[in-house]
Amino acid sequence: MTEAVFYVFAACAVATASMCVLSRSAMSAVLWLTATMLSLAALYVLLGAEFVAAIQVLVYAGAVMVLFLFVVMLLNLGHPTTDMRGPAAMAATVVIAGLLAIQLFALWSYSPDRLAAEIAQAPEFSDPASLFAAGQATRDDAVARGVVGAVAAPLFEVYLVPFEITSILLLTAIVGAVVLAKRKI
Amino acid sequence: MIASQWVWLAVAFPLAGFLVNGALALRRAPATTAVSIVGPGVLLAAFAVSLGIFFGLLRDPPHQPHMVPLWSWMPVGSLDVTLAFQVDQLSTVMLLVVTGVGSLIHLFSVGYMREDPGYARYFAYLNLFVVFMLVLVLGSNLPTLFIGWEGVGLCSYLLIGFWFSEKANADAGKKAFIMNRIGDFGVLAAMFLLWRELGTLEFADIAARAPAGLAPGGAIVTLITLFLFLGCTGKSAQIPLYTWLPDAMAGPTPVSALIHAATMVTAGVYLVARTNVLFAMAPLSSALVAGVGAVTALFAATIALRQYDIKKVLAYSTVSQLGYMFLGVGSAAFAGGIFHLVTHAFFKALLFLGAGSVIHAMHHAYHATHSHEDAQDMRNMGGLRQHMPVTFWLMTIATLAIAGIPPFSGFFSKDEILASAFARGAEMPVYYVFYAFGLAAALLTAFYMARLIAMTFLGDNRSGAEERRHLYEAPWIMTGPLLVLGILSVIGGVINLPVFAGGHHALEGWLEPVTAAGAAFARVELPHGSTELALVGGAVLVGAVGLLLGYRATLTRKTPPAREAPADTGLALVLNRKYYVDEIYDAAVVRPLVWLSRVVLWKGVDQGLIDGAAVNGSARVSRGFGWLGSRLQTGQVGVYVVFFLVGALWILRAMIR
Amino acid sequence: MTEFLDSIGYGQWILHALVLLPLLGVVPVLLGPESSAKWTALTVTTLELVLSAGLWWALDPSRGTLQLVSTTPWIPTWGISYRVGLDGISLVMVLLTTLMLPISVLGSWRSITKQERGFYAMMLTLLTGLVGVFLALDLFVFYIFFEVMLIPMYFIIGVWGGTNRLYAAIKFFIYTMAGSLLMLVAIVALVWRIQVVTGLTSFSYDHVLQHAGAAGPLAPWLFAAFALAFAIKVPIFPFHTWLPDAHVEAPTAGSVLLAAVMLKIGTYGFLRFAVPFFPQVALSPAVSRIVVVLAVIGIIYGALVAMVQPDIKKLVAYSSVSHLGFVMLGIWAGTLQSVQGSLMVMISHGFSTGALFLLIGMIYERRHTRLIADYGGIARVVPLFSLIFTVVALSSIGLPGLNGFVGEFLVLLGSFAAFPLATVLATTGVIFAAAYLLWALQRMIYNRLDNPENERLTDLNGRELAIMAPLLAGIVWLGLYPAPVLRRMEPAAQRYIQLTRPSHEAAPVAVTGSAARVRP
Amino acid sequence: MTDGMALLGPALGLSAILFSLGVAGVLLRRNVIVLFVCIELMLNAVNLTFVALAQLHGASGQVMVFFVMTVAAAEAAVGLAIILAIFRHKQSVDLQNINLLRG
Amino acid sequence: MNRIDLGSPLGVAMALLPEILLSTWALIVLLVVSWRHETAQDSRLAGWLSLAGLLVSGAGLAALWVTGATPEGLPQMVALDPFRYGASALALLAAAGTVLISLGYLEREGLLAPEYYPLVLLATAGMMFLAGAEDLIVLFLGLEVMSVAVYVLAGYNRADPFSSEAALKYFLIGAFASGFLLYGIALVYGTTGTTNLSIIGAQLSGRPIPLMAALGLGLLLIGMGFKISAVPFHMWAPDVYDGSPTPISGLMATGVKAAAFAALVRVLLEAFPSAIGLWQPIVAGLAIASMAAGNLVALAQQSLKRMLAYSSIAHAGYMLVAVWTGTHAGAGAVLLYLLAYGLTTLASFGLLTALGRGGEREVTYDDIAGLASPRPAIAFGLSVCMLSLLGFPFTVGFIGKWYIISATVAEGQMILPVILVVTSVLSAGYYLPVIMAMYMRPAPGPDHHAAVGLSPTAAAAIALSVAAVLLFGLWPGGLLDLAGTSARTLTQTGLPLAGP
Repeated sequence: MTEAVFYVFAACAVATASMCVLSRSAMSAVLWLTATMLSLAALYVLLGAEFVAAIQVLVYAGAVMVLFLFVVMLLNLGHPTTDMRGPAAMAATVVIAGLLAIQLFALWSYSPDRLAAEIAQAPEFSDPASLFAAGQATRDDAVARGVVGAVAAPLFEVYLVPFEITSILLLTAIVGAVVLAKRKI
Repeated sequence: MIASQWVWLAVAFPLAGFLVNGALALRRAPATTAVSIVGPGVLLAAFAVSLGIFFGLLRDPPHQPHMVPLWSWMPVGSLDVTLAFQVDQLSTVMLLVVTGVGSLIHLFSVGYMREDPGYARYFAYLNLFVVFMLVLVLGSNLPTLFIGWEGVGLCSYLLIGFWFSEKANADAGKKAFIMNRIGDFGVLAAMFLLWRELGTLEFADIAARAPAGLAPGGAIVTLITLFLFLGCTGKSAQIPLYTWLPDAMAGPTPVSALIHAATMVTAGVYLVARTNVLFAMAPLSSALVAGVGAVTALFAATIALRQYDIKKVLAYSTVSQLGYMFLGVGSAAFAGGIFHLVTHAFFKALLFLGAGSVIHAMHHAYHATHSHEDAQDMRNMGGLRQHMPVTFWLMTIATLAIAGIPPFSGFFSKDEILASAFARGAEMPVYYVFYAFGLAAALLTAFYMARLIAMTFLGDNRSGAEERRHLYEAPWIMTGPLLVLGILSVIGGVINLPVFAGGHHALEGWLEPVTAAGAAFARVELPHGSTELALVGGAVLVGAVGLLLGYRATLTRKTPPAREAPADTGLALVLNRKYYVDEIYDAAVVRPLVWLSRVVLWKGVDQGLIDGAAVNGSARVSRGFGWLGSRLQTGQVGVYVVFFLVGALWILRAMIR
Repeated sequence: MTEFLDSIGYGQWILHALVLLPLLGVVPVLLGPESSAKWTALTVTTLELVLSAGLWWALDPSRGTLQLVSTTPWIPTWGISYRVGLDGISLVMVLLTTLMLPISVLGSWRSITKQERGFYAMMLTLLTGLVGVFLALDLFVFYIFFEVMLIPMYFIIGVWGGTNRLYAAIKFFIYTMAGSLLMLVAIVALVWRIQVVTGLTSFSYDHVLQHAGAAGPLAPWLFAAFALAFAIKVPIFPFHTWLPDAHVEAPTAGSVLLAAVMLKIGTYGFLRFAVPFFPQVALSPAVSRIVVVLAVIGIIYGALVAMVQPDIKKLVAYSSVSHLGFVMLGIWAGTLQSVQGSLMVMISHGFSTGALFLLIGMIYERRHTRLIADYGGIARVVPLFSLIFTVVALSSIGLPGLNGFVGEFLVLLGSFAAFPLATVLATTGVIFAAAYLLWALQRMIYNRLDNPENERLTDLNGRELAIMAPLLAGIVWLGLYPAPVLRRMEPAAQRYIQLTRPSHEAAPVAVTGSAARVRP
Repeated sequence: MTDGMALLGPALGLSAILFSLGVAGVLLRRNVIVLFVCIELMLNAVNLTFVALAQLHGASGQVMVFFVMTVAAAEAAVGLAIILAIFRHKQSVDLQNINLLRG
Repeated sequence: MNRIDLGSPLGVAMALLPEILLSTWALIVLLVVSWRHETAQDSRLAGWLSLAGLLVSGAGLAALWVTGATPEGLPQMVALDPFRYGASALALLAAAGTVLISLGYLEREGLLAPEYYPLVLLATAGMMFLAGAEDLIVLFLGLEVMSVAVYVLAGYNRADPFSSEAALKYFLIGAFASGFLLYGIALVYGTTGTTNLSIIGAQLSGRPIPLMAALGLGLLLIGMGFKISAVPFHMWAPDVYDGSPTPISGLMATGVKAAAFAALVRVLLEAFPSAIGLWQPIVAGLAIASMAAGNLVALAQQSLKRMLAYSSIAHAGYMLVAVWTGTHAGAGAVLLYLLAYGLTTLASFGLLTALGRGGEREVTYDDIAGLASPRPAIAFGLSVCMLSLLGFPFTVGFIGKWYIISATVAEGQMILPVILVVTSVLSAGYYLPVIMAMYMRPAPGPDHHAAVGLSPTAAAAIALSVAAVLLFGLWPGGLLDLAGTSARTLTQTGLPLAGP
């Protein structure tokens, strides 16, 4: 059942992503990407990351993509001409992106068992359940503290430093955006 | 008597003369008187020293040469080249010839060159020449000899190009130097071989070590002697390096007499005699020496037949006579070669100086009438006997001497050489051929000398009516030396009178200690009795016939003056143009070499290949690649991404094994 | 003299003083007025010459080892110290350098008219570099001096040179750098190999020399790198094409120093470093064959190409290629005579070629052309110039009695044992040398005086005579009495042979046994 | 072992495909905004990988997704500001017209 | 020995003292400029304040360094070792130089928005995070902080289409590369379950590298390769350097590059020493390509600014040679070379600002002809810089190259050093013409160089740099020891480094 749902949304994600890449206008590209993000959010739920899925919908699809839309409309790029490159570039794209996909698609073959085997190096002892105890602990934690708590705890404890850095990052981005985009400084 | 230790004085005097005259030459104001005193004076002083040494030696003939070391020149490990003089019988003979004949020629020059603007320079060069010539003959080892050997070449170069404003003269000087250098290459190579094989370059040590250290008749000694002989062909103008000598007549005539007849050109003969042990050990080389000498003697004599320039005739005659000397030393008659060297110095110097005297007179005559005729062309002369009798008679004596008419000096020396060659024929029949060549050359010698005398002094005067009144005998300062040389040409033979003439080969005996080492390997047993007399008779006959023929051939036909003369044709032209050897050398060696250097090596290899293709080419290729890279940088982000991804694909590919 | 030198502690400070003095001299040159720059430079270089003269006595002539060695730690982490010292070979090279500098300064007296301060500052810097190269006994220090010299020379050519000076300067720089950078890698690699074996990281010459065998299988490559650097500097055919350009475009002083001293750094490098470090490689039959063939090609090729040059400076430049070929031949022959001969050629080439360039510079100042065809017959107008030019040319030709002969003779004599055929071929170089120089001599100072511009030439003045006098004296002195110089160098030359011999019998044994070829 | 864990491989594969699609978009498009959109697609693909792996390795993977989102937001702010700036100069956001700098 | 417990908040604060000081200071400066952002004076004030901030941060850094701060147990998030301090110091130095050069430059170019300086500070903070990252997430975030700030700075000259274009290109390709980097982090995390470099190193040691980790490493290299502008990920660099305000080009070539290299070295040596067989060929390939392409294309340039941009690619190649070794010596060489290159490049870009205006894009070789006589000091400085870039003795550039060659040769590798020196020879073909133009060619016109000049602050900064270039070239001993010892503390997991 889970698998079937997964593949449905996976197909959705691929289809919408393809449309995003191939759509004629910037506006539709942004919209298609939003659709992809929503599909991904569904997949996140399937993969046991409910909170991330929520954030994906709220922040990513909801805020960031709106920002994109806003800019697209600001620049009024709704004209019908396509910005697709010519056939040569098309061919190059197919070759390059295809090769890249082939190389990266090798990851398809990963199952938890294989990963465990590779990490533990001794197949007979590679019990994914014991090796990946951290995953199980998180799931238990989610049951105990709720999905937010399970993520929040490490975020503010272990990942305090990166968290603070993100604040600097955002500050930088704000200052930068203001400096660049303001009509008059 | 002056002891041998003072031999350096003989060198020091001319050296001082060179310095003084050189300093005077650099002054703007001419110092004719001072030069006239210093120039010949130092030579006379040197001659006095030489005489002293000679008499010292005469009183007490040494078995070992007296060594006079000056200073250590190139001490490197076991090689210790010392600048040293060696006084022995051979070097003393040469010393006397050089300083003696040199003195006479210096004196003659005072008259001959007095009016030249380069008078001081001339004497400086001449003095320097004597210095080097003495170093050459006195040097106790090959490197010291080589200083002199090259030094005389240098002075010859400077004196040939003395009137350097004429390109032909400067060319001739350069040609002489370079041809000599080719020969010097041989001497150097011989030195290297000797050093490797015997570990010494001292003449005395060579003579002592060679018999044990080298295989007689072996390849190495043959090679050494061949290299040495290459040097001799250069210096003594033998085939194939003879062409510079006729050109060298571009120098002042006394120079021709001193350097290109009496002394320098005989250095090759001296060298062979000095290293006689090596040549005696190498019969093949000796045969080659004799052969080259014989061929040169005949070959040069044929050219001399059709020359009109009086000095050119004498020049080819010199080449020819040098050939005789080599025939002699090549026949193991080392003393005989030296004998002819000495007598030749007398009569050839006399001939040249006489010619100088003639040219001097002709030149003055033409100068007086502002004529631009050639003062050296015999076709413009004729009948000079009336105007310059002293010169005529003295030159006639010399002609008889060179033609081998007894009892003049040349008769004895030439006869001894021919006899030696004939004698060697018993061992190596090829020497009979050489003998025949020598005899033929003797005939031709007599012929062209008679022609010279006849054209110059006899018959009608062709110089022109106006000029005729300006023809005078030379002043005493010039005729005086001529007279002395004339006497020597007559009596020179006494130093080595053969037995049949009542002598006992004095020179040969005198040189015995020097030639002994060689004599151990090759000794000439001169024919005795009837054979000897037959040979002598034949030679004399040949000489006489030649003279007669030459005289008649010249005087029976009318000789037109140079400007009216018809162009030579046929064989005469070939002879007149010296068999076109110069042209052949030019076309076969000089031009190809210059072409090779300029077109192939310089423009092709240097500028084209190395600089163009490799050096600038690599720079250009680099810039080309850079330009290409720059073009790829189109400014289009798409292109950048493509390159980025190509790199990414490569890295990921490397990661998936 | 020796006592006096000892009493002032000469040996302790002299080497440092020689390196530092010119550098310090740069300061007053740059700070002083433009007009006094040359005087300051002359003073400093003359002082340097005077100071260096004492080395002649300070060196113990009986030993071939390095003497007056002084070590100051510099970069201890890498085993680098400022280490200097000298033996007979360095001695004559240093003296040649210090002699040439005041002469070059005097030779630039009138010809350098713009930015004099800069010029003389560069000259002094160059002096430091040159002296440093010959004294350095640490590979790092040597490399640094080797490179640093490029800069002043680059400026001397590029700023004060002829019309095509930019091309020549950059060609000179890049050519030389290409070789030296590879040598840098080789130096590092060699020291690393030695460090692996001995556990000690040290760039000290002695240490490296002692353990150079540690290079093992890398030795051929390392030698190739060293050899390339030096071959370019020498220059050996076919790495020589920078030389004609650099010589032609450089101002007189540049040409003089380039020819008289800088080219010797290449051969010095072979003698001091490349061959003693890797004798098995360097003197192996294959490498020997290559080097000797290239040397002989250089001798003949240089002479032939010199013959057809229309530009007198280029002619002299190519003649350098020819002369340096003798040096290479002598070094590789490895007999005492040939090595000593090589050293003599190095010295006498410095004198003759330096003098030739000075003379060309003098006539160039008057006539502003270097084309042989523009002259002709000037012996009538400038007899003194012509006389000196002739003498110098003859010394370059190798006339016995003048300096050029001694070296060439010894090289050829010594090399004959090892490479008979090559030596015989090389000997033909004496013929070609006569051909090109005499031909040039004839076209320049003899023949007919047919260019009216040449009639106004003035003869050498006092300053110019003063410049030439020491060179002429050297030419004659070295030609007739080189024994003192030969004796100074002999122990060092012998040491070179010892260093290269044990693994390789360079000199054949006597065939006849009559005389010892080479003193052991 | 949850159901999701069994989907590790497919999730990783899907993320690879999406990433490649994003790359393809970058190669294919000229509109700067669309390019940026495609880059966002790449980031999303990576997020999927993080989430898939988080099943095994615990919450840290999810935490990272937050960071990625933050970064994406920051980049979006600055990036869009840059796009605005260039639009002011060129009145276009087509990369074809943005090639003043080259060579 | 100052042991810091990274588990406690106080410990974290201490460990991050320089970064915290700098970020806080950036906030203060931001506050100040929000009040005063009108006149040139305001801009100058912000500049001096920022300089003070850099000094303060430097003091914090020095406090850590001098006390020899080391972590209690395994380092988390940030490293506490001299390698970080060294790299951070380089970033601070680069920023300080940039600020000094900018002081006069901004006024001249009319770029008076004083947010410039806080952005420089924030970028520097990002560099310091990047250089000190002990965790891939910190690395990524530091990189982004730095990048975002530099994107903005590149486009700071809004009136200039070139500047905007530079920002856009930098941003687009930067974000694109970030995707790869992030993917790499994800895969490495997937294999090891952690993002801590030391633990990754421990996890991966002693066994074959799983495919996922290998792919992750590859993607990381791609992402880092972009930042260090290694060929073929370099093509943005010339355009961006060219279009950006010149001091920012200087910052990119020095600070950004230094931080990225420090991070690369740390990642490869701490997290992937056991994968050395995997990444060595790649690094070698990148190095060769960078050296060759950078030098070759630089040969074809007419504009000095672009030439310096391409030469920075070549220098990245040189440093990659040192990275290739995977040894402490190599890391030390990278550190030293970064300093050498940083000093020289900063001075070069600074001098470039003196030569022209309008972004200096049009300063060509012909423009500086004959500069030496009217402006001897500038000509001298630029010559020293060119020689140092060329790697000429008596400059620190030579010491840097020597160190790289030593480190590489010590691994028995000869080919890379040989390529290094051969391509260095090529570089003479474009460095020397600079000197040649200034000293050996006549000026194009009589008053051609009248406008050439430097502000006193820039002059001081450049003079200091040039003096340092020469000084360290003569007495590199202390510097070498510092670089060597700094690099030796790089790995604290106790894992053996690769190499014999």
